[in-house]
Amino acid sequence: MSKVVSLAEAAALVRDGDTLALGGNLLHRIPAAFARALARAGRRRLELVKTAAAYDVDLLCAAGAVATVHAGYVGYETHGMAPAYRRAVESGAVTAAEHACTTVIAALRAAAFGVPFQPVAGLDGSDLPAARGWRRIADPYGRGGEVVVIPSIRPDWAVLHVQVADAQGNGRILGAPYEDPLMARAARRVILTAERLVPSADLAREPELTQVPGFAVAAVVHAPGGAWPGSCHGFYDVDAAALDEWLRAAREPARLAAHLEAAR
Amino acid sequence: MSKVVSLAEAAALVRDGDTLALGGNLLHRIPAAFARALARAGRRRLELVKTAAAYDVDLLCAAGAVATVHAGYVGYETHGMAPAYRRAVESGAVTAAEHACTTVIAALRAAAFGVPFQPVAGLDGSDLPAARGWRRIADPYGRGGEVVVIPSIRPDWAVLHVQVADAQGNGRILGAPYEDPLMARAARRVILTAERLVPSADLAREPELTQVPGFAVAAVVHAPGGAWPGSCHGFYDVDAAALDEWLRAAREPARLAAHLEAAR
Amino acid sequence: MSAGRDVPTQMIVAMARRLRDGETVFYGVASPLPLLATRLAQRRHAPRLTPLNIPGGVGATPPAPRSGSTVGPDMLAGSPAVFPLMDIFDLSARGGLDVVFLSGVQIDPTGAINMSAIGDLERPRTKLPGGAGSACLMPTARRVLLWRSRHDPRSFVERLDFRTAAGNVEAVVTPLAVLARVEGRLAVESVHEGMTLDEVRAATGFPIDPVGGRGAGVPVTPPPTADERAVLDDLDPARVRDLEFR
Amino acid sequence: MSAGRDVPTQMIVAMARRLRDGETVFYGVASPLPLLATRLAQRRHAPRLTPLNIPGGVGATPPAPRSGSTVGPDMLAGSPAVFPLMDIFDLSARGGLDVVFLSGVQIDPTGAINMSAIGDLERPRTKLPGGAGSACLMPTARRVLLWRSRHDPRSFVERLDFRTAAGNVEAVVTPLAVLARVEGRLAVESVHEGMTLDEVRAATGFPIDPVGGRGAGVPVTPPPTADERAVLDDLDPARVRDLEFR
Repeated sequence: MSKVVSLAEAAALVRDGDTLALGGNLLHRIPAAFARALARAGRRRLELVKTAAAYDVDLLCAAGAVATVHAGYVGYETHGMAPAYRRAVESGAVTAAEHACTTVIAALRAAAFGVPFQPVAGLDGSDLPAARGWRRIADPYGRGGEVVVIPSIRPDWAVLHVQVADAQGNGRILGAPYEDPLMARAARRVILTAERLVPSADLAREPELTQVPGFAVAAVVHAPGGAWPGSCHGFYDVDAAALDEWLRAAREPARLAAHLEAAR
Repeated sequence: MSKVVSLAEAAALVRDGDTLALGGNLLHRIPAAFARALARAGRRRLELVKTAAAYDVDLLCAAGAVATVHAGYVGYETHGMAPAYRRAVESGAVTAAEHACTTVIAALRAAAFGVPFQPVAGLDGSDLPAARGWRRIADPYGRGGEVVVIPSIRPDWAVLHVQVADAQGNGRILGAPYEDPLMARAARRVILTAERLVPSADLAREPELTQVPGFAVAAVVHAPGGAWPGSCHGFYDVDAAALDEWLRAAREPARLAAHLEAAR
Repeated sequence: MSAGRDVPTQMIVAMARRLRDGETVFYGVASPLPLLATRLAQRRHAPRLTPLNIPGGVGATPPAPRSGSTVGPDMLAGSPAVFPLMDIFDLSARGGLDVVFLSGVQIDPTGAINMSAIGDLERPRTKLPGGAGSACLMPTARRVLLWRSRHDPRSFVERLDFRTAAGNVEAVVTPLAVLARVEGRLAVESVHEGMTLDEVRAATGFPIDPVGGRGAGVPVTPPPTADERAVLDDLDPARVRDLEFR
Repeated sequence: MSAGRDVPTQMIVAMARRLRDGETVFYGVASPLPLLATRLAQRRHAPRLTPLNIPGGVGATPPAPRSGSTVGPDMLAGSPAVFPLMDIFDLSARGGLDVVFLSGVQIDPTGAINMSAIGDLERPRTKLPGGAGSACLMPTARRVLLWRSRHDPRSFVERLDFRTAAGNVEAVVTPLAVLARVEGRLAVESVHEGMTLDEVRAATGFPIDPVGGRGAGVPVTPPPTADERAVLDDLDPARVRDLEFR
């Protein structure tokens, strides 16, 4: 009944062309080790979905694994743009399916709710709806005006790095949940990487903290340090030196292999 | 800065004709003491919103406080129908705005998301959409067929009984959340009744368990036993004898005053 | 209640046997029988069953609830997670719920149910409690298992006063029989020990045939085994399962 | 950096002063300046301010983040609740967010921003990081406060390459000045100490007038007081506020 597998076994579940929602946010509680495993496995043509991304999306772009990125923000905050992502988009190798973070959430909500589209407030004055072909629908109850509706995005996988999980895939997130609980619901299947594996009975003592129920989870990987070089709340902070090193490597495609090797 | 007031003061915030979302479910973690306070205050023409209700809605119907009930279920499970609610609906004194629990949630989601309507899956073959005037909308992206959209319900108040709160209105729910967190977001303002008041610093030790943020809360009432005769997870179970007594009282309008008096 | 005609036990056993290992299965309000059916299945043939309930229990192991409520705090017993009602509805809506147990005050020949009103919905002769989540669950869950603690012509009717919900009904378990839905219409799959097809027909407010067709025979529902009885007695020593039949 | 021309401190102070006690205020990614502005306001005139951030801090008291990230675990410091990004967007969507701090790589005369691309969106000359939540927040939040760590004609442009977001902009705080939106168009509300209106005009890629009109005078932004400086030095001893200006 255990769903625990190795990182490489979990990565092998993903097929070329799959759509992946990646948990965490920017450099925080991201499925970094899993992204590296996908890069090592040579996955291609992935569609990535995330509100605000940094290392994981950038690394997969550097590895040539990506066809499309659906995101509201890709960058390293005050450390600047994502070099590999930017290069891939500007060269045409990767399509930036520009979203607002809000519309990524709306698209995932539609999938989680089992409906074809999700109305979202705002977007007035933005060029995004026209650029993305998002439609407006009049309120059939005549109380509001028109509202933009976002088509659902149903990822094949949600890949989430959590602090604690059991072998059945029940996952506990401490601190910021970001969009992980929604991703776990919107996606067809879930892959968890976890800092710690514990017996289910430990989770049952505070079940309110388990945001990912095990029945939707296909694989659990024991991956201490799985968010490195990012942070993991309650476990470790961003590795600033490693991040600087990566940002240099991301500018030079030839250095990717060394980065993947060093990160083992 | 404290928002702590008496039960009567909190009840006085509600005006005749207001729409109230009532937290909890059936006989569990319901705002029962607050419902009695509204009955004592003589509120009239309230609109009540809840997925599955028992004592709170029944009591307010007995008190003549209710115009409309938007609910998916009103009853006492194996103990049978809600006597006062049933009498009020059958006499025409109260309008049963029949919902599915799902469509109550959809209506509250629309309000929480700031959109005029919320698509919901299902309802095929049901007479509910026609009876309620719910419209179907074609998927403008041509991927699905039609989907029913539910108009938003934005309650004036969410009234929630929680286990733990601080004086600023941050509320912690233990065990089943039911629809309380959604209600706290869908409503314009929130009234909390709480088994225990604690310093904010206590909540800050496990902020993940605080589902109601204080800034939306207008009033906090220290109300130990506030869900009686219902249960409150971690505090007390259903008072079966008191429930039987109430179910007899609910059949005889003259006995309401005695029930309200006995419940002080 | 003799051992040979322990209706609640027979019904629970018939419900439990339809559950398959590894499935997700939801029961809602007023559902001691489905709760016990899931517990029985977990203890016997379906250890990896994931029962879900309103408070959010995920594969929980709640006791038979003496209060009769399947919505209370005890439903979380042993649960490693809280996955509450909203999440369950969404799960069904996106095609991820295998089984839902539902009941109906009226049930029609197609398995559609009325839980809303006798008479007119707006001004009912008798207001019923409402269908809870059924209107959305019945069309979206993979398999709908209905149960009804009475089998009489007022419950099984040709025409519903109001069609609260309709959808993917697989079977209806009653005190007399198991009805299966075949080509969109209920038929008698089996009669419980001691019952006859004629008795079932007399108790049903619409014409009903055996699954095999008008002239076909009807098997007897396999009665509870000694082990099933023993497990149920262990799970429900106070016989909460009798509550619906009082 | 002399005390008389401490640009980050001047900008933070100008941002903080616009916050009113009791408001809800959100800052997103890459926002050390807004974070410090909310902390400064909390410590001085707005003790009941409720800053919200992406990880879910509610009235939290995070340290100045040495990493420069305003999305990390430290943002929850002291928070009694977790109210994460999705909830914040919804809060704004339903009219409950008082203030949002946002930035733009390009800002046009109406306060609309481009965070998406220089050149064509589909095949950009320069891909920008994206507008995060701004396209939905700018039209729905009550008051939008923009800041930009550069004030030059490439940042303040007559026409955006792409209009990522537009909406309820109240003011733009820059290294040179505070611009206010008056009748839909940016105007100079005040210039920081040592700056002149002509310098602001030369640094702005579109014609811009004082708030009082073309010929009107422009006040000097009140410089940071000794107490404001002291509180900021206490909140940010390592001068994280300089990160954006390197």
